[in-house]
This record gives sequence, C-alpha cells and structure tokens, in this order.
Amino acid sequence: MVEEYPKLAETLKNELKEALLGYEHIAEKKAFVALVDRGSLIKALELLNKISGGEVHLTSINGADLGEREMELTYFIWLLPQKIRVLVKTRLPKDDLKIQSAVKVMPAAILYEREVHEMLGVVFEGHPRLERLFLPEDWPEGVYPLRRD
Amino acid sequence: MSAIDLIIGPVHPALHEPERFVFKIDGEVVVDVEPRIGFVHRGIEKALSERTFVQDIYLAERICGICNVVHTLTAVQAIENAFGIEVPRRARYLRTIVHELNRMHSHLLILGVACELMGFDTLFMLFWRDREVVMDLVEIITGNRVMSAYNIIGGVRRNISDFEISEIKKALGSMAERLKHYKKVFMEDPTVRARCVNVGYLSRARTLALGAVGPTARGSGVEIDVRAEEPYAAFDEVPYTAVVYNEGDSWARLMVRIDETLESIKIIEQCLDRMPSGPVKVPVPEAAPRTAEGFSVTEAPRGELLHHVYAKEGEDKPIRYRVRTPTYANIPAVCEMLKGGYIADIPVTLVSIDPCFSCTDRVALVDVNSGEKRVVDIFTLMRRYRK
Amino acid sequence: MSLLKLATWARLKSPWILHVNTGACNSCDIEVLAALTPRFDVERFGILLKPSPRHADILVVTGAVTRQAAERIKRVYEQTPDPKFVIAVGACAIGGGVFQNCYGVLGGVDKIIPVDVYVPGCPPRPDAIIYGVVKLIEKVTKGG
Amino acid sequence: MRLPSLLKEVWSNLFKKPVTVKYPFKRLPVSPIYRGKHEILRDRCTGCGLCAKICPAFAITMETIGDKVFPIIDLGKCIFCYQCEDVCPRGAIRRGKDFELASWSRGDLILR
Repeated sequence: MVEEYPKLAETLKNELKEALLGYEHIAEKKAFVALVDRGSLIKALELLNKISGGEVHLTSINGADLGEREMELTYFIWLLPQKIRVLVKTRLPKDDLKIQSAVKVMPAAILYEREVHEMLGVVFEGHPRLERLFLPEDWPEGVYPLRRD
Repeated sequence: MSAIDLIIGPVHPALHEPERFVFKIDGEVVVDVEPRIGFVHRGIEKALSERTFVQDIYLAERICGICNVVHTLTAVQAIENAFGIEVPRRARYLRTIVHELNRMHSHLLILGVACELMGFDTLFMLFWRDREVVMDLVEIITGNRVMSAYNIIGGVRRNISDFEISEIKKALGSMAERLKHYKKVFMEDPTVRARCVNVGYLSRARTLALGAVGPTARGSGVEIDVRAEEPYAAFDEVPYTAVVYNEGDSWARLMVRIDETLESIKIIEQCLDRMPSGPVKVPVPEAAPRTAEGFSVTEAPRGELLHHVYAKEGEDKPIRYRVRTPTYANIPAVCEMLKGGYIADIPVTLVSIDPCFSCTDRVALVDVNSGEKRVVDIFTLMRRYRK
Repeated sequence: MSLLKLATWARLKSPWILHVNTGACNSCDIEVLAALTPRFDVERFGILLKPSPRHADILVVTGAVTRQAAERIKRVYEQTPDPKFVIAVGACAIGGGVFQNCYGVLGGVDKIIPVDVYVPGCPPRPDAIIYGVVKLIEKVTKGG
Repeated sequence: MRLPSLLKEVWSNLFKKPVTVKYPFKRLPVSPIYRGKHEILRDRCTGCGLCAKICPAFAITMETIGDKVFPIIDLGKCIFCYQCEDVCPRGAIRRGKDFELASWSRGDLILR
C-alpha cells in the first residue's frame, strides 16, 4: 500500500544513516529504490528482514555491467506484510568485484549469486559453493560473457 | 552405508527436457540432491542485448514455449516501463484475456503430465483432450496454436471481433464443469491421493526462505501472487484473490493449479464483459526516448517472472536484458523437497513444481558475429581450446 | 517376398519414435506430445513414443542443438539400432530458428547427425508433424 | 468399496463420438488468420529490404532476379511470426494457410 513507503524511508534513513546514498519512491513503477553503500548491503537486507518480521521474498539478484567503470547489483525484494516492492542497489568498482554473500540473511540468494559470479565475475564472500551453474564444462576460466569488455 | 549416486537425465523418459539431477541414495531414501542444469542453455540474454527491441519480443517469446504469452507480456511491459509509454485500456484487457488463456493451457498441460507420471494415463489423455479446446481459442484470436505473437510494444497486434467473443464464451462454459469434475476426481480418487498426499512436503517457513514462487509457494501457504498484490495489465480493474492451500505437499500444489484454472475462466469472462472499446495500439518510437531502466513483474503459470531492461537514449538495442524465470527460483525448493523422499516419488515431486528448464537456462553468452573484434577473439580462443 | 521386404514392411507399419530434446523451448516438444493425445492420435499408424533409443526407429529431434546437448544427441543417435531415421521438427532443429547466432547454440541438427525429413514451423502443428512422418514413410518405401 | 468417480466418466465415454480427427483423410479446420506458408506478391514488391532487416530469425534475404530485387524466405529458419507482413509498406507478403511443409531436402524449403 502506498502509505508504507514514507515509513520505510524513515526506518532506512535512521538505521543506515550515511550508508544510504540515495532513495526514491518511483510511483510510476510502484517500487522503492534504495542505493546503498557496498559495505552495508547486508545490514540493509537484515533491516528489511526485521521490518517485515521474516516475511520477505527475494525475487532476484541482477548484475549489470553498464559500460562505465562500475557494475550495478540490484536486489529485488518483496515485503509480504507491507506489500511493497523494494529494489536495493549497490555499485561495485570494476577493479575489485567483492561483496558479502547474502545467503545467511536470505537463503534464496544461493543460486542467484552463483549466476552473477559466473556471468560477471563478482565474488561473493561466504557463499557455500560458488561454482559454475549454466556454462558448459569446457568453458575457460576467467572469461565472463556478460561483461562489456 | 555410503550413499550411492543415482544420475537421472539428461535424456530420460520422466523428464521432458534435458536436465540432470545427481541423487545421493541411502537404500530407498534420497539423502542429497545436486542439480546440474544448463543443457538447454542457449545464451538468450546476450542475444537479447544484440537485437532491436522489436526482435527482442520474438526472442523473449521463445524462452519458454509453453508460457510464451507471459514472456512477451512481461517483456513488452518492461520496455514500456523503460520508455514511459501508456497502453490503451482495451489493449490491457486483450492482453489479460490471452494471458489467462495461456495459463489455462499451461496448467492443463502440467496436470495431464502429472497424471501420466503417476501412471494414471486415462486422466492424462482426458486432460489433454480438453486442453485442445483452449488451443483452438488461442488460434482463433492470435493465429497460431502456441506461439501467439500477440503482444507488441504499445499494445496488441489484432483486435477481437464479436464472433471470437461468442466462441470464447461458448467454449469456456463447457470447460468450467469439466474442470469441476476433475477437481472432484483429484479430491477423492484413491490412486491420486495415494501417490500425491504428503509427497515432497515443504513447510511454509522454508518455502518462503528458499524463495519459491507460484503454485509451488502457494501450495505451502505462502500467499504471494503478483496478480493480487502488484496488479498489472487489467488486473487492477478485474480484482483477483490468490488461491492458497496449506498442506504443502505435491497434492496441494496440483490442487492450486486446478483452482487457478477455474479462476482463470472467471477472469476471462469478467474481462470480456467489461472490455471498453477504443484503440488497440499506440505508435511507438523506434529507439529508446530516454536513458532509463525498466522492470516488470508478472505471474507466469509457474510463478513470479521478472524482466529487467536497461535502455540508453537513442539506441534501438537494450544495453542489458535480464530475465529471472519462475523455475529458476523453485530449484532450491525442489531440492529440499526431494530430500527424505523415496526414489519412486522423484518424478511426482519434480512435476509438482512444473519445471520448465528451457526457461531456466536462458542466460547470456558471448555472441559470435556481433561484429565486435574482441568477441571474435574469445570465440576463436574457444575453438583452439576445444581442439 | 524376401525377408528384407517383409522386415521393411513390418517396420513401416508401426514405426516407434523417440523424442529427443536438444535444448528446445518446449513448444515443439509439446506439439509432438499433442500429436499422441486423443485429438490427433498417431497411434492409429502404430506410432508409439518409446523411452529408450534401443527401441526406437525414428528419432524426432527438436531444439537448436546446444553446446552441451551436442554430445548427448550424438550418443543417442549411435545407440539407436540400424534402420534409423531422423526427423528434425521445428525451425530450431532445422536452422537454429531465432537462436541462430547465440553462442550456446550450434544451430541445426544436420550439423551433428544426418536428417531425413525436415518439418518447418515454429512450432509445427501436430498434423504437420504427422505429415512429416507420412513423408518419411513415403521416402522409405520409394527409397528402399 | 466405493466406485472411483472416474469410472462414470470412462463408462459415459463409451457412447460418445470419438474425438480423434483422422488426419490424412479428414482435415482439421484452420483458423481464418492462421500463419502458414507466405505468399510473396512480386508485383507489389519494390525490393526495399525492410522485411529482411526486421526478420527476427534472419530468414529473409534479398535476391536480384532479372532486373528487380525480391525477398527469398527460407522456411527452414522462418518462425512464421509475420513481422514482415506488418512492416512491409506495400503489403507484398501475405499470410497463407498451408502448413504441410515437411520436405526431404533442406533445399526445397526456400520460398521464391
């Protein structure tokens, strides 16, 4: 429901303080987009988990290499009690693509992170089995197909 | 006793598609499951970013042959979201009608295959005989039994005439009581119950944690249904409440599908009655009018489907096109369900989540002749590597 | 009637098919399956869907051959006993269809195994697939 | 022992008309807008090549016959989506109803 968005904005702001680089509620897309600093992504996910009392659904983790020096990770999250769509975004510089794995907070992330790793080369620390998912066995190491370069 | 590896697939009668599961078996009980997917891996997302938006619709449609209408619907909505185009109301109603017809044919299909995997061939033949009625309706409206090619960016390709409306109403009338009969059969028939009840059980908490979607989640009491919560197309004017069962086993998941088919008939009838007249298409710019990111979430027959598009101003090709299909979200859930079950129950549990592996393996790969010099090197490197 | 003619006659009267999916999008597979269900019912011609290549006479192949499925389809082809025929069903199996220049796809079954009948369409109607089988039987009787 | 509810269905089926359409002998009606084999109307075609550019399956190539350029459709690759019919300014490609296109050799799938 629409009145949930300002409440969410408030809790995000005072919890994450400076780590929350930017947030906006896009009415046209009926979604709440929050740009979060790399280090505190897990904190943001845990916060969302707490707000919704564990009733949270991780739709997907999308990696995108937009061509500049940065890569963008988007976490699509659906909060069941509040019935709102939250997009948590972070930016990773291309030289060190490391981020903490969200599997402990949301077990559903296990396959999505493997795919982003396989396609874009982002390393998720703490992921139980960061292996190949789709690519054939004889695909050479170090070649990440979805990169622009 | 050390567990033995039982490898099922990639070419296996029980699975209609090439995927491979390695089961660790202790006696009769499945101890662990390791899915090895990727056999239907065609590299679609990279191809999606190599083609123009109009061609992308036809490529997105072929991600999965059964739920193709929902893939075009989501692709078209994602691109309209990125372009910021408003679609006329009549087009939204027509999209919902074809979308629900596709859901009916997909549910009837998997209910039939589920009966076949249970060894109940008469019911399989009955389900698929009634499914032909829905296929004819789709052919009358869109011109092809399966690949409807109906949704385009900015609306719908063809308008619907009164002859077609009367045809739909007549056919749906007979479908409704056939389905009520099948529901009674699924409720009472001893064979069906013996084979499905508390097979592949998954509790509500685990289902939600593992991120399962669609009938797989709704069979375990998780009430997520994009049509009810995030209405798209004409679902804001045609209210819909999610069908939820709490038993959490294969039987519950199949019952969710039967009830949803009945719901689909009601939705189509409501759409036909309330459909406004008016234009069906809106002119659309060839290239992206603004640099924007568009996404669209819809309820595919197998669950929540997400298309995510990054478009750059002035370019007629998307920069990045990401598709997250329902079966892909259900794989962790199905692995958890298979553990603890018997080998004989593997096909029934697998079919209860309605796996569509051609959906799952659509991820991107390097494109061969897109003209970029560097890409060719990687491919030639590959060829040398393979010799 | 020589034994071979008898054997060929018997084989033509009830050809058993094996459906192999080499990375298809499922619509051709479902149309092959729809050809077996009551409305189109190919069992009138004695055609049965057999699970293993050992029992199959005709390989109905669908799908643009993906890189990993290539070896599997080759192995299945070699496992089928000798008088074997291949029908390529659908635009993907014939020339790669929409997935032509995707990397994961080799495009076209005839790159891997010899194909006897091509059934175009995306997906071909069940009766078009039956027409394909009829054409194959015609080719075998004429070709010997 | 209660009779399984499906027995009634099986019993009543015995007296119903069979559903099977005996295909080669009796044809199934095809919908008026079915997308089958194309018809290329040479007189209307100006050889602009728009259809070849838009085709998602790269099935259409332009070929010069005599002095004019005409589209050649490779039915093996074609996915019968009829985007070419929509995009053609002259309406030179029209949809047909013929779906029995199986052939022995790859060559005669090319539609002049």
